[in-house]
Amino acid sequence: MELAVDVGWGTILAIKTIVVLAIIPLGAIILGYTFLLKMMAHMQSRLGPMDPGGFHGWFQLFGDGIKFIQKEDVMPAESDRRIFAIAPAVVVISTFLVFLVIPAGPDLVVSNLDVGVFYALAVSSLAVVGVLMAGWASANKFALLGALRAGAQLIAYELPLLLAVVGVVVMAGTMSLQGIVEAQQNGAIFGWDGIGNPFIFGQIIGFALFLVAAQAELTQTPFDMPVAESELVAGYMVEYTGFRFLFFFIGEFGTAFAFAALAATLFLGGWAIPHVTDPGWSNVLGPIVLLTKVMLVAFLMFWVRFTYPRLREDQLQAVAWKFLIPIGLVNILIAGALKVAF
Amino acid sequence: MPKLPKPKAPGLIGGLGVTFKTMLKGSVTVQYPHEREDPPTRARGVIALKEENCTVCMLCARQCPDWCIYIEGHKEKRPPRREGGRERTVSLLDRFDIDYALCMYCGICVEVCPFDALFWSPEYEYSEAKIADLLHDKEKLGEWMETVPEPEPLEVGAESGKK
Amino acid sequence: MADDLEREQSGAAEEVSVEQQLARTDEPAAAEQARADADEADAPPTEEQAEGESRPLDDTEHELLARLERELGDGIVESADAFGMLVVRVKPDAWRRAAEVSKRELECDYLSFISGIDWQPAPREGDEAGGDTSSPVQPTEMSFGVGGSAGRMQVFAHVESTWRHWGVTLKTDVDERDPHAESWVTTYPGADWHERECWEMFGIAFHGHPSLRHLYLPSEFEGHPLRKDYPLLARVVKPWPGLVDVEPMPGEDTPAAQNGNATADADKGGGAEAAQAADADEGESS
Amino acid sequence: MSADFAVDRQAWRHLADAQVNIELDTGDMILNLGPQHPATHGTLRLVVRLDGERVISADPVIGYMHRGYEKLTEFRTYPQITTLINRIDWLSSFANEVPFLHGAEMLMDIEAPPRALYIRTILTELSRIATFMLFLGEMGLQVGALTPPFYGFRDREHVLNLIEAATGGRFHPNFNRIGGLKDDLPWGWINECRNGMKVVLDACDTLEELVAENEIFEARTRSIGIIPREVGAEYGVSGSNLRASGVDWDLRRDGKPYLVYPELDFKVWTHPDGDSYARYWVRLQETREAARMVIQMLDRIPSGPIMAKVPRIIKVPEGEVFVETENPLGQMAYYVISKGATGPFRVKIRSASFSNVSILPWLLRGVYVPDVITILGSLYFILGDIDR
Repeated sequence: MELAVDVGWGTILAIKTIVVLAIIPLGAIILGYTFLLKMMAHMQSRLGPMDPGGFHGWFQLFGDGIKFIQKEDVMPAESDRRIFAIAPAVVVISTFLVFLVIPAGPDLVVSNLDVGVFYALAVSSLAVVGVLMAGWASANKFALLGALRAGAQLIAYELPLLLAVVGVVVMAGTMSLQGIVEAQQNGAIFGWDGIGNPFIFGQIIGFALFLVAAQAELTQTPFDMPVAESELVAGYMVEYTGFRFLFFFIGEFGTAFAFAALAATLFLGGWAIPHVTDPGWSNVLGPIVLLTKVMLVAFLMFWVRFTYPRLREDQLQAVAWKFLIPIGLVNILIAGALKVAF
Repeated sequence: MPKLPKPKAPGLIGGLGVTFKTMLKGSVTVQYPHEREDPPTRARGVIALKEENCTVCMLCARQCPDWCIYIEGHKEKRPPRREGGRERTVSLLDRFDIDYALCMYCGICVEVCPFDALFWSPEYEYSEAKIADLLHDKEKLGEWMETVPEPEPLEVGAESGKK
Repeated sequence: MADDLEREQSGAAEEVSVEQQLARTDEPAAAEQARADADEADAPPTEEQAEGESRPLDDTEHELLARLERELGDGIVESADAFGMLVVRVKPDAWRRAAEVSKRELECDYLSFISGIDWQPAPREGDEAGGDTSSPVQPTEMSFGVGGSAGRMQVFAHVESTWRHWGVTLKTDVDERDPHAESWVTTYPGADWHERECWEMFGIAFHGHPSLRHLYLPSEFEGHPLRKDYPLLARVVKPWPGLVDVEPMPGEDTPAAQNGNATADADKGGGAEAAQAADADEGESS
Repeated sequence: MSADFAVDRQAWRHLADAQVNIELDTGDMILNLGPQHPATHGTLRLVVRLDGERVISADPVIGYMHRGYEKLTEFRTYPQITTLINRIDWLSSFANEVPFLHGAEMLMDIEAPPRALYIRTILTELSRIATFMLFLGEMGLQVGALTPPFYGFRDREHVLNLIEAATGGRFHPNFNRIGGLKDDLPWGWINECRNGMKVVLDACDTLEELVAENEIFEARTRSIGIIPREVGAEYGVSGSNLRASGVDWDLRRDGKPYLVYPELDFKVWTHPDGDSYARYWVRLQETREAARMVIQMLDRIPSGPIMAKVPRIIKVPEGEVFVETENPLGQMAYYVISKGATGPFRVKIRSASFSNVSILPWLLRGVYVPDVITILGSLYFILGDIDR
């Protein structure tokens, strides 16, 4: 990628890390504000925040962030101090790492790994470790119960997530995310290549499976047993206050942003617009297109979150093992058959 | 068992439909400091005292279940109404406090007052920083008198009998 | 204890005079009703027929009574009707059997409640301590309700049938010195909490109850609050705002009718009477 | 859910005492749900012994809200007591006063005029609708759905505004007097009430679609917390909880006639299963039935006086009376013993939630922790009702 000015390798890396570090809290705030505050409010025939920041309360989450930062972060007496302190960092790091591979434009990707998808899913399961550390270290019965539930759930839903993605990889023929985006851009549906071949058509089951599994990874309703406020008050986050709780909040919505971006890239064609191929334009339009697709996917996820009650622990596991995984396998079978036929 | 519902999408999709429809419909929030929802005329917001009617008969203080009305009065001589008549002794209020921290707005005092000195007013914005300020004295209760609305007409078929 | 008794006697005497005084001065509507009370209060209801509400039993009550008598025989001491509901008093030793009978014979599968009654009138401490006469004046001699009672304390329960749609109230006596009754937990498991509450509030122990422990009150609470001799402390702590301390006019010592201390010793009823007095005062002077 | 755990008597006896003095068994964990806990409607404390996620024994500790009503009634006159007892079940406060005043009127053999009886019944049914609207939304929250409570509260506002317009108070109307009502309805209240009822009926359809027909809700509530008929009756469970177990018993139709219920035709809804879903379903149908009853009454309300001839100082003649009514939470009854004074000698207040909750130790054995919350939600008790 030639830049107008000749810039050393180090500076490019610095710019990339700063961009990724900025995206996570910004993405969390955008998702949190539009969906958790405004959309949920209107779905419940309320208005949501109106006063902070004047127009429709846009400053609400920034204000929350500042509030959390200046709050005293308390450590319970019998808690295991070091693990208690590191746990939120582990949860948030897994979100940062996922963004390294998500492309926002032909050149706008931190590192275009050939095994991008494999890497993204491997890294996203790091959060389980962070959650277990948080639950164990807070020395609180509710937190322990929440953490154990979270551990069981996240592991149970890794598998359907992988199976959903395998279908896409089979159709795209490559594991690198750029490759998948190109495959969708210049693919054709039975010859007609008006809008390329976004894998959502071929892989509608895969898309649904991915969304359900992502919902469970994020511990959102109907799978939010670990953070069930009516029983365990706040699950593994119960003892966290101040800055550390802010980490968990950013982690939660950052991961939601990451999974939405992953789903957009894998199923809706990522940053690509069907017939715009020259790199200049794509680099500019890419992020905007990706953002709209992310908002679309996030809308679906949060819409489900605000409507459904929550499944009980054993029903949750039953859905994963007995229902999602067989469907995932069948989906790969169909993807393979389609691949061979066309 | 329950009646067969008309064929509809399975519950899960139906639920999504409900939330989506509500999202499009407007919200019902009244943004309090800017917009204000005025209570019905009969709302029991605060008790107003008409001092001239009060004859310090202590009935309200005695009937109040929460013991939150404190009254002190004294007696005075008044010139007789018709000349040559006996001098009148009239009892006047020195102190008439209602402690709204204790009051449970049951309305027994307003009802039991034989001289209609106490009225209900729908006013509700008198919250205080200190709980001690909730003890409204005679003047404050007098101020509430203007906010007392006219009793509204009764429903058709109601016998507008005793008051 | 002694001074309570004699204060009661004097209190009673003085009460009656107030009653008469009340009967005379009330305006017509309340007067004949007060006079009716006065007569009734004067003639203490005899043991069997508390006149006024011993209505004849209607057919369902006869049916219930017949079944009970067939089973309990002499266990039943007395039965009466209270506004369409049968009240049966059984001997203390037949109390558990009464439960089994009502569950089997009367098909009353639904337990409404079990509680206690303390018939002793509460000592009136209102007169001298701070003059709080806001609480209603109860007659001071001990009288028993429907179905009578052998002593001061009683346990009463109400059971109903969910498909026959009838119910019966069962009462039994509890002697004051060692208050106890048999527990119903074996026939009605729901009685567990009711009996714990009754034990806590009245001090009536229930033999056969799995775990008689405090239900509402903290475990280190002593005393039985619902007994009549247990004072209501909230009313002792705060002076009564209704207490009138309007000093009489300087240099004029008007008789008790002046609304100052006349109201102090009259009862709640007196409050309205004070209003009339005030009217009268107002009327005749204006 | 067969309880394959034997309830060990030892645990039962120690558990409820405030100082839990048994040493911690290795296997079990004692969890304190409450007294401050989002799922318990107020200050109920549930001492739960867990083995992993399953409950071995649960023992409710109550009394945090005990105000000693039965002691207070001995020191108050009848008008003061009416303002007191509508704070027992504060959600349907008007319905609390009805049995007490009906009892006092029977003792004084005063008959409230027909218009007053009609308005009393309308306000009782309105308070029933208000209580059930809250429950229909709240039950969604117990199983995790965030949106239904807002629908429940939003549509309940219409009913509370109606009550406030007529009586002056949203929660504590204080509108009931011995012998009738304090005042008549304001102008235009009747058709205001009619479109209020339309709103209630649509709200019931929305909530049914959003919650009752939701497969996840059914998965979480079907066959959870089953109360068989006999056990329910033995424990004194009443109202919708018992009707959800198939007992066709409604005091408005079967008990002694009170207010204008004999003149109304309404259906008593029952459900054979007796599980949490059945309790939700029965209350949903009863809300609709109550709205239809109010519409019936609005068409037939007679004109006339609002208050019977009652002396200024109310002295209830000597006697005993037991009056029970069908309150939204169940059977509410007062056993009033009067000795001819301006206040009663003793009042036994039989409140519905007290017995409804006393079945919890039996019901919660061998149940998962999340189901404990569902069962607590479906029993629908009010703490003031339990603790009096």
